[in-house]
Amino acid sequence: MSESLDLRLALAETELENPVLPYLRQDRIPHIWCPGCGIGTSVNCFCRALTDSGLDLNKVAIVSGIGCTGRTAGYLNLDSFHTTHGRAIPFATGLKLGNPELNVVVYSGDGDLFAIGGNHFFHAARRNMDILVICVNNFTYGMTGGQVAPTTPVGPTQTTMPLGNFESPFNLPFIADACGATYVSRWTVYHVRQLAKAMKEALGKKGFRFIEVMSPCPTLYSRRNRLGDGVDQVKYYKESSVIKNGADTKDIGLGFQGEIVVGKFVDRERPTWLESMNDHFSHVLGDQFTPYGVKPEGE
Amino acid sequence: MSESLDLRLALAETELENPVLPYLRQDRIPHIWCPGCGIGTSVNCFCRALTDSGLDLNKVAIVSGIGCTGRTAGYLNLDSFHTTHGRAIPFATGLKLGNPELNVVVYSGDGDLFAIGGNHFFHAARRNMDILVICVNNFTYGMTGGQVAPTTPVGPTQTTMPLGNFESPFNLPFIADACGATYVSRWTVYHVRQLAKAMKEALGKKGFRFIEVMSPCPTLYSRRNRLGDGVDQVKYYKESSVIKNGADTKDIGLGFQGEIVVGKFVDRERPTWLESMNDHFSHVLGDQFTPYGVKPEGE
Amino acid sequence: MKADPKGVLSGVHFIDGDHAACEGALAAGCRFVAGYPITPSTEIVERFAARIPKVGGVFIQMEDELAASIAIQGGVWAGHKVMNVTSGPGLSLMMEHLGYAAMTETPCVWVDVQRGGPSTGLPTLPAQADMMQIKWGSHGDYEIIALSPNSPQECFDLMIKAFNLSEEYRCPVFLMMDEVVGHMTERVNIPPADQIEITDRKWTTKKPGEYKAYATTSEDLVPEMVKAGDGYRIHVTGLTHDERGYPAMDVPNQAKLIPRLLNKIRNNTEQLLDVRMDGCDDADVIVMSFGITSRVATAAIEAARAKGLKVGNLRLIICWPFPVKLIQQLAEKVKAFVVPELNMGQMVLEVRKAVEGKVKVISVPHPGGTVHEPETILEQIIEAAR
Amino acid sequence: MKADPKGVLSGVHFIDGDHAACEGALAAGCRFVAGYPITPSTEIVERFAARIPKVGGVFIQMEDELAASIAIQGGVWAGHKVMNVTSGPGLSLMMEHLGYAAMTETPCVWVDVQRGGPSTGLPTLPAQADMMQIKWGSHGDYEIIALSPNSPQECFDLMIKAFNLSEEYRCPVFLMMDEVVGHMTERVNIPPADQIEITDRKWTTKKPGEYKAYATTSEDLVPEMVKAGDGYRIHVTGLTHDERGYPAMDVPNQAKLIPRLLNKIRNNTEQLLDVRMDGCDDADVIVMSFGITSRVATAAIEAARAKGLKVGNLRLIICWPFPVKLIQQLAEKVKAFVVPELNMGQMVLEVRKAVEGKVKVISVPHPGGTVHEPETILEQIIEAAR
Amino acid sequence: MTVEDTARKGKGTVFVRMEVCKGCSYCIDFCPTHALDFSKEFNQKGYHFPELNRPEDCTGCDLCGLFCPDFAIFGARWKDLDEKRQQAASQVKL
Amino acid sequence: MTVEDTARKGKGTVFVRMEVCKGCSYCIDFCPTHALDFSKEFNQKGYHFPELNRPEDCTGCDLCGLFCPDFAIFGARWKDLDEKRQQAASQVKL
Amino acid sequence: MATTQIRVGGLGGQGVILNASIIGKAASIYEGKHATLIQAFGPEARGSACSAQVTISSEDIGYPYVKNPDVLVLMSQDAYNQFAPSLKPGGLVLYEEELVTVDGRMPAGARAIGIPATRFAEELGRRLVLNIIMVGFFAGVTGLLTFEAVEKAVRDSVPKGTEDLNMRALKKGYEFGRETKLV
Amino acid sequence: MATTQIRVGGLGGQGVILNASIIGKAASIYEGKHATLIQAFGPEARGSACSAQVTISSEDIGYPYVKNPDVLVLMSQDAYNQFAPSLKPGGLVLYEEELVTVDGRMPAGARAIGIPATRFAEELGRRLVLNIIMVGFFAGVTGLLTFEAVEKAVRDSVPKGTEDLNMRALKKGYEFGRETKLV
Ligand SMILES: Cc1ncc(C[n+]2csc(CCOP(=O)(O)OP(=O)(O)O)c2C)c(N)n1
Ligand SMILES: Cc1ncc(C[n+]2csc(CCOP(=O)(O)OP(=O)(O)O)c2C)c(N)n1
Ligand code: SF4
Ligand code: SF4
Ligand code: SF4
Ligand code: SF4
Ligand code: SF4
Ligand code: SF4
Ligand SMILES: [Mg+2]
Ligand SMILES: [Mg+2]
Repeated sequence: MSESLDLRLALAETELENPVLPYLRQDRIPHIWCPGCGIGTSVNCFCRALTDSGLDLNKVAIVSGIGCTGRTAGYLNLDSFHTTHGRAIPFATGLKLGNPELNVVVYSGDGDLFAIGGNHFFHAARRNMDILVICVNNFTYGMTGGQVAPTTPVGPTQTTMPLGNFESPFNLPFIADACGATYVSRWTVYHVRQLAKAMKEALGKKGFRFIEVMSPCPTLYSRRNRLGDGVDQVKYYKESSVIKNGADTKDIGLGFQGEIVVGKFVDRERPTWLESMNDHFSHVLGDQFTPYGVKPEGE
Repeated sequence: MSESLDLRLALAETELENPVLPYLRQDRIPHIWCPGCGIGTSVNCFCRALTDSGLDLNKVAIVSGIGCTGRTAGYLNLDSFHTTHGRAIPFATGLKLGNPELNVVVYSGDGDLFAIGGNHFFHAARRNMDILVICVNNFTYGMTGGQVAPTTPVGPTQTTMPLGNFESPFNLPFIADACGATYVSRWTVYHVRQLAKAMKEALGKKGFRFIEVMSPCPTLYSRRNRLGDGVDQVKYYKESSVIKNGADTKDIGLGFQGEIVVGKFVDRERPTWLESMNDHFSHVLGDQFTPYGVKPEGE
Repeated sequence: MKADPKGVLSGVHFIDGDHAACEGALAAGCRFVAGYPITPSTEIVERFAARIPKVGGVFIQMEDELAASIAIQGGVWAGHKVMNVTSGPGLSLMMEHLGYAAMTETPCVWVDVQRGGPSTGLPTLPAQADMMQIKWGSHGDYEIIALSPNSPQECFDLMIKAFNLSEEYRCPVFLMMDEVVGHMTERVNIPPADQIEITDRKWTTKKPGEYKAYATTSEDLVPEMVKAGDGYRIHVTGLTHDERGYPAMDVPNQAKLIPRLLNKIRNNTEQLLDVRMDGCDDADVIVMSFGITSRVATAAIEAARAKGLKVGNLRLIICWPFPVKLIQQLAEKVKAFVVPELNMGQMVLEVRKAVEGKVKVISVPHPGGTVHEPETILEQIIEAAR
Repeated sequence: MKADPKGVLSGVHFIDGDHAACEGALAAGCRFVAGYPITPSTEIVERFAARIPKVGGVFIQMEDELAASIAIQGGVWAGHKVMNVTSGPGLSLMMEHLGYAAMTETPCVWVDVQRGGPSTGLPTLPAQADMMQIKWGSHGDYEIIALSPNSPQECFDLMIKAFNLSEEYRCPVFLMMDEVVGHMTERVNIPPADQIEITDRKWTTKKPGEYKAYATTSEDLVPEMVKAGDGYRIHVTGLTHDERGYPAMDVPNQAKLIPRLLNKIRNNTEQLLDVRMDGCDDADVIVMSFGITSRVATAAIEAARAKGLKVGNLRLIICWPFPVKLIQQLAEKVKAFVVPELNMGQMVLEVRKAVEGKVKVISVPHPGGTVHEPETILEQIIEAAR
Repeated sequence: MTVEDTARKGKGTVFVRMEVCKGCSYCIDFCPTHALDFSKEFNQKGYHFPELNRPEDCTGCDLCGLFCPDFAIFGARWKDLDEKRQQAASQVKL
Repeated sequence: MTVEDTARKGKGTVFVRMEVCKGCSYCIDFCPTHALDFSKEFNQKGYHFPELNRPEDCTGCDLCGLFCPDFAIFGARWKDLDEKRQQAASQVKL
Repeated sequence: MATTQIRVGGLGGQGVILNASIIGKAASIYEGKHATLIQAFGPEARGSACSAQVTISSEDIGYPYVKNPDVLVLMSQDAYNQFAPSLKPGGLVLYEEELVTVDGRMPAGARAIGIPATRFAEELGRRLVLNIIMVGFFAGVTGLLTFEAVEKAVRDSVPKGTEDLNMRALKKGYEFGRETKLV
Repeated sequence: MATTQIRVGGLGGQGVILNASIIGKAASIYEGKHATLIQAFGPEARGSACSAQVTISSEDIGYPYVKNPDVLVLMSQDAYNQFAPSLKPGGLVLYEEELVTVDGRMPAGARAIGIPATRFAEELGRRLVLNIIMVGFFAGVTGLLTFEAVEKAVRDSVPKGTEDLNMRALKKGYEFGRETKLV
């Protein structure tokens, strides 16, 4: 083989490989998401965050529930768990406590995390379980065909709110904050660079961390409500977003096509559940207790 | 029968009847609660509130989950439902939506309402479901023998926290407030008059209303933590309580034997779920829609 | 009692089984549904949500299946007819409240549009593998009734029957659909309201002082009912209870209550017989099937008959209680039973138990995801006829 | 492999079944439990919470049973041996995750301390009425293994066996206790760690590139396992999946996966035979029982033998898979089976299916709340011997 | 026990169903005038129950009644009792 | 397609896997220099895909890549490509 | 028993089911025949293969599956690749010209007729009406259903406010079909 | 087979189970006999009737239920009312004097011996040691268990820090029992 052919091949490999591909299970791409669905964009950002985080990818695990977003676990080339609807957080809790060395990320949808899974979110946040929760909020149940979600703003039509939603939604960052999360931010898929940065930052922190990612579901939310395609939603995100780092989470609830406050809202330190356990047991039991999941020094 | 005997009997009846007895299923008294358990005191207050409310008792229904507090439904002489562990609120939701004429009260324990039942609480509050939720918070799972609850402060020993609890508890009024409850107050069983008044007030309001009642569990909480009997806990309540009506719910979390902020914290107006539905459908459908659960005028 | 015309969409429609099921519920008088979406059942509640504002009633999407399955029971005690709609994973979450409904004798209809399992399995593809789950999935001993439609028209018809039975027996009644029937579209005839027979709740005529919530007689094991708000001050509990409905956690009360809950249905197995039989009288082989599989079985049976085999077609409309006596009678006459089902062998176990080894029982299992090939069933018929 | 001495509380103890079960789990290597309290099982997790800080491991009380039953599965994929402890109402809430464990082949032990049901029932009193629930309670087709101890000593011994079997078969294994056994106190002998045989996880020896998470051979239907963090980048899903563990929602994959999940256990029914037999060889009547009822049955059998009747005593240690062949063999020799159980007739249905009408099968049901009177069983033995 | 059985020393009095009392001492400790003490005897369940040892101090405020978790005691004002008595008497007359 | 196939008109270029593109137009609408347009043709799935119609405007900033939900496009700077190329070449030489 | 079996195939989002449903409804409600429609979702809910089977018969329909259709209506290459081999010998393939390329995998004697339905739809202003154009095309070519029946079925089935657009799409397809047939 | 069957009865919260458990443990662990303890919770978890059954035997214990106990240890009137009739003829009733009033419902030949255990407990400063006093009383009266065995069993069973108090309670009961016996 001539040197120049070798060179060409090497180049072809380097150049043609999309930098995110190594983070994906390539044998499973193309993915199932609809044209213009924002979930893929968020995954894109997450892959960049993984690169930038410098983490050992063998020690990063991803856990999803069920839903369109829930399929993320299946596409990422990490130890990945596609659990049951709403139960990603307790599974992640078991995974993390089972092996505290792992960096455990929950990646799931708004319905999964806040409807059926809401209680687990609240309790994991209360306990300050050491996991990062990324919620792709498309304001609907994508996978099952566009039913009302606990995030759907008042107004838009959903199949189970056929005349338009009249139920008040949760303000997710506020809820996370109220339950004691150590890190809370919100971005939209328009904010690709900020989102990637936030994900990187959150990956590097400890405790219960939460990122809300606003994302279009053209198929079941925007088109159905005459808001156009995915790209139109992202344009709306662009136009209507205001970055307010440190904003009071109480004030940043989302209306239908209204102003969107994005930014980093909470960044605090609090001992994680496991740290509390280890501290407490060490305190009570002294030498009789060997801290759990802590590598002996020097190892 | 002589008139004087008649008179004596009439008097005997009037005088000897504890004024709360008509509110109770007397054939089920004595109840199962332990000596010095505060649940009975709270029920006492609730009965006075019923009297004072002037409500038609045939239209008041009570729903409990499972637990020592959950037994309340079985003692009150109302339409009463003892459901499953954690599910009093969704049952109450069905009952209320099924017959909006009913005044539906959920009476249950902290574990029932905030551990297994947490999600229902959050969502019912978000929806502003028109029910009153009374939580007897004894900081433990009484019925099952004193396990850690999501309300247990850091410090005290519980059977599943045998070396003392190291997990952060919820601040219940804050959670209720954050989810949008229209009325939020906290009292202890020391504050019998205020509690009865709060219950009466809450019975008269609309929307998702929440009252936290701090109550001793001598058998499994106070004695086990060397805090004495029920009466000793109530004395502590007396000594450590400060009434701060309108306090910011964020600031009133409870520590172990620390200061207790009591009072009425939230009293706001928000359309209930059913009001929103009726308004919305009337708006969209006009005459084609007959408001649901609203008595036609003049009836 | 006749159906309330408000809920009856009389006329001829080209709709799928899910939509027809919803119309059946509306015709049966269902005016309160608390739901949670899950493929392939969601269309039922979606249609309900769209129809109910003008019919008069409420739909609420709850936060999960646990909430939905108990909220409806609140609706019942408020006086409504209600239903519960789900598929496998959701059904697995409802098992505690199935037991609660059975224990408290709360009439309600449960719709399971079956998909491939176990676990998340095959969300968009058919199965019939929850047949045992509904019978045994809640802890303790209890009884239910289950019906299985094989067309959109039957989704409508049997839904009404399900509601009626739930009132008659005060127990959870299941409409066991499957993804194919749920998504199969055919003509559905909805008759005028005055041609639809509806069973009213078994309201008591007793006064508050006289009425005991769970009192029954030896002839009629189903207690009379009241609703909240009517002055009866009832108590309802999932604990073992006495005639008044009060907790009574002792062996005598348990020994009185549990057998009654079972016998009110078991004693009526004959009344609850609902099967379709064709050519069973002189058959050598009987194919027993239910739901969508019965339409596949029919194709196989026709093919077998074309080959000159004497094959009977037995279709279960009511699957639970299982028609033990009928099967035993047939077992006296035939050589074999062939039982195709979209599971690894569930209802066939009942056949086996009933025939007690007297004749061959051939299971034609299928893991789900699609229906059988008629040929597969045919082969087993031929085998059975040997 | 021998037990890790850290978890083995060798010595003689006077403890109840709940406590003994906990010690069994610790001896078996269980170091992670996520629990939720429920009578009469709570003592197991309470003891675990008290013991684990010094043994090394974690106990966490979750917010509910749903969380507990999936958190433990996270623990498994992190490399732990885990268990799940509950009673009827909690078990009913765990049905979805039972299916998930079966589908993902997550080895784990489920302890059900049975109490009176259905619904809230009799929280503090015994029953054996969840036997069918564990077999059928999750949607779709799946298989489990179940063991039933009748003393605190067996709670210890069979707990270890349960853990070992769950690793061998990679499936949920149930320890079916009941309130009496759970709260019965007797002497329990805990041997030294080096006398306790432990089955290690079926760790793969393959490299990341070569390893396929769900690949099996025709001889061995149980795939090898890895854990998160070891560089294999596995994917685990409750959807129908292929050998790599990737979602593969089509009929061929379903048709490959589901039968394997069933057959890895069904094909080993003989290996999984674990019964105690006494006097069955020349018996006229065999009393089949399990759990606490076996101790009552023994009293009845002794009384019957005292009357000169030839009665065999057959006790199931492993209840699922049910020993069909053994029953069939016995059915060739005896006149009748008598099956007392603390339910309205559950395992007796399996006996009935197995004997295919060849001999009498007499059910001795009991609604629960206490155990049978030995006399009640005796009467049926006498009846059977006629 | 009726009104007549109690000497009128204070503004009010208490009525105790001693057999359902569980001896928690709420009534005793939170009576604003400290009018109650524990009995020396046990009731059938083995508990000491409250006795109005200083009837002159009892105001009939019924705080004891509100506190009692077992619905075993309640207080009343003589004034109110008299009123009720008259009402009752008048009803009997009707 | 390799570096050589693309004429160097701007500071960077893009690489498109047209067959996985779903035509959402994110890349086109959010390219800061508006360097991309939709193709006239359809791909196999029936979507129009992006083409670098104004290569002189492409800065290689890879915003298109970050936006693309289908991992179908990415941008790169010539500078970086050259560097990589040299690295690759040197590795090949080793 | 006169029975026609039809399979409609395409991608999720193209309106495959609606297309089949209109055909079935026209036959069942407006032509008095028996019709059964079976949906086959792809393994995934979103964006992947999707097909529907319609049986139209003068008699009751038992087994509702279509194995060897008389007519295929195809809107994606995948669908063509998958279903063309199952076509009944001598059957008919109706396909979207720009999305499907026909090849030799059809059985002997099969006829294949294409239509540039996507272009038509884009000309009409909404890509989404592709499926209605295909309905019209089907009716036009096969003559199995009268235009009136199909028209009513379309009107019943499309969202309020879009009737006109859809009628135009239907006509466009129908006329193209009629012409093709006349060729 | 030498078998003694004992039933301990009282109210929830009185330490009925612990009492029985200490008896069983002393027999099983420290006297080398077989012992089985069965708990019977009342229907309600809290505050209601509660009892335990202990079988002590020289051989393996199969059926573990106690129908007609040889000895009753009773701490509430309810328990007495419920269990006294089941006592084996000639059996022994040990009861808390202030909580239980014995009457004619005992079988023929039964002996009943009371102890003012509540007063003793109150004198010792903790009402809760009532049950330990009853253990001592049982051992003292029956002589079934040596004091040493019971002592060890109590030490094993009570919370750390309360050993002394409990030993005093045990002794108090034991001595009262010995004396009574001697009477
Ligand atoms: C127990 C259970 N209930 C319901 C479902 C059906 N289901 C699947 S995904 C989903 C909602 C998904 O919504 P969301 O989490 O917002 O994800 P998205 O699809 O919008 O990304 C539902 C209800 C299920 N799979 N399991
Ligand atoms: C599904 C289910 N899980 C667990 C239980 C057991 N259980 C009964 S009550 C209870 C906790 C009660 O605590 P709380 O609500 O605080 O009431 P309390 O007894 O303290 O008044 C638990 C865990 C149950 N009955 N059902
Ligand atoms: S349905 Fe919505 S959320 Fe799901 S893949 Fe399509 S666009 Fe995305
Ligand atoms: S256990 Fe605690 S909460 Fe329950 S009745 Fe007793 S004192 Fe009250
Ligand atoms: S009525 Fe008032 S003053 Fe009298 S005893 Fe009761 S609390 Fe004391
Ligand atoms: S408050 Fe009630 S229970 Fe407590 S001592 Fe007084 S009367 Fe007795
Ligand atoms: S690399 Fe940047 S400039 Fe070039 S096409 Fe992409 S977004 Fe536009
Ligand atoms: S962003 Fe990706 S999928 Fe969308 S048009 Fe551009 S290349 Fe295609
Ligand atoms: Mg969503
Ligand atoms: Mg509590």
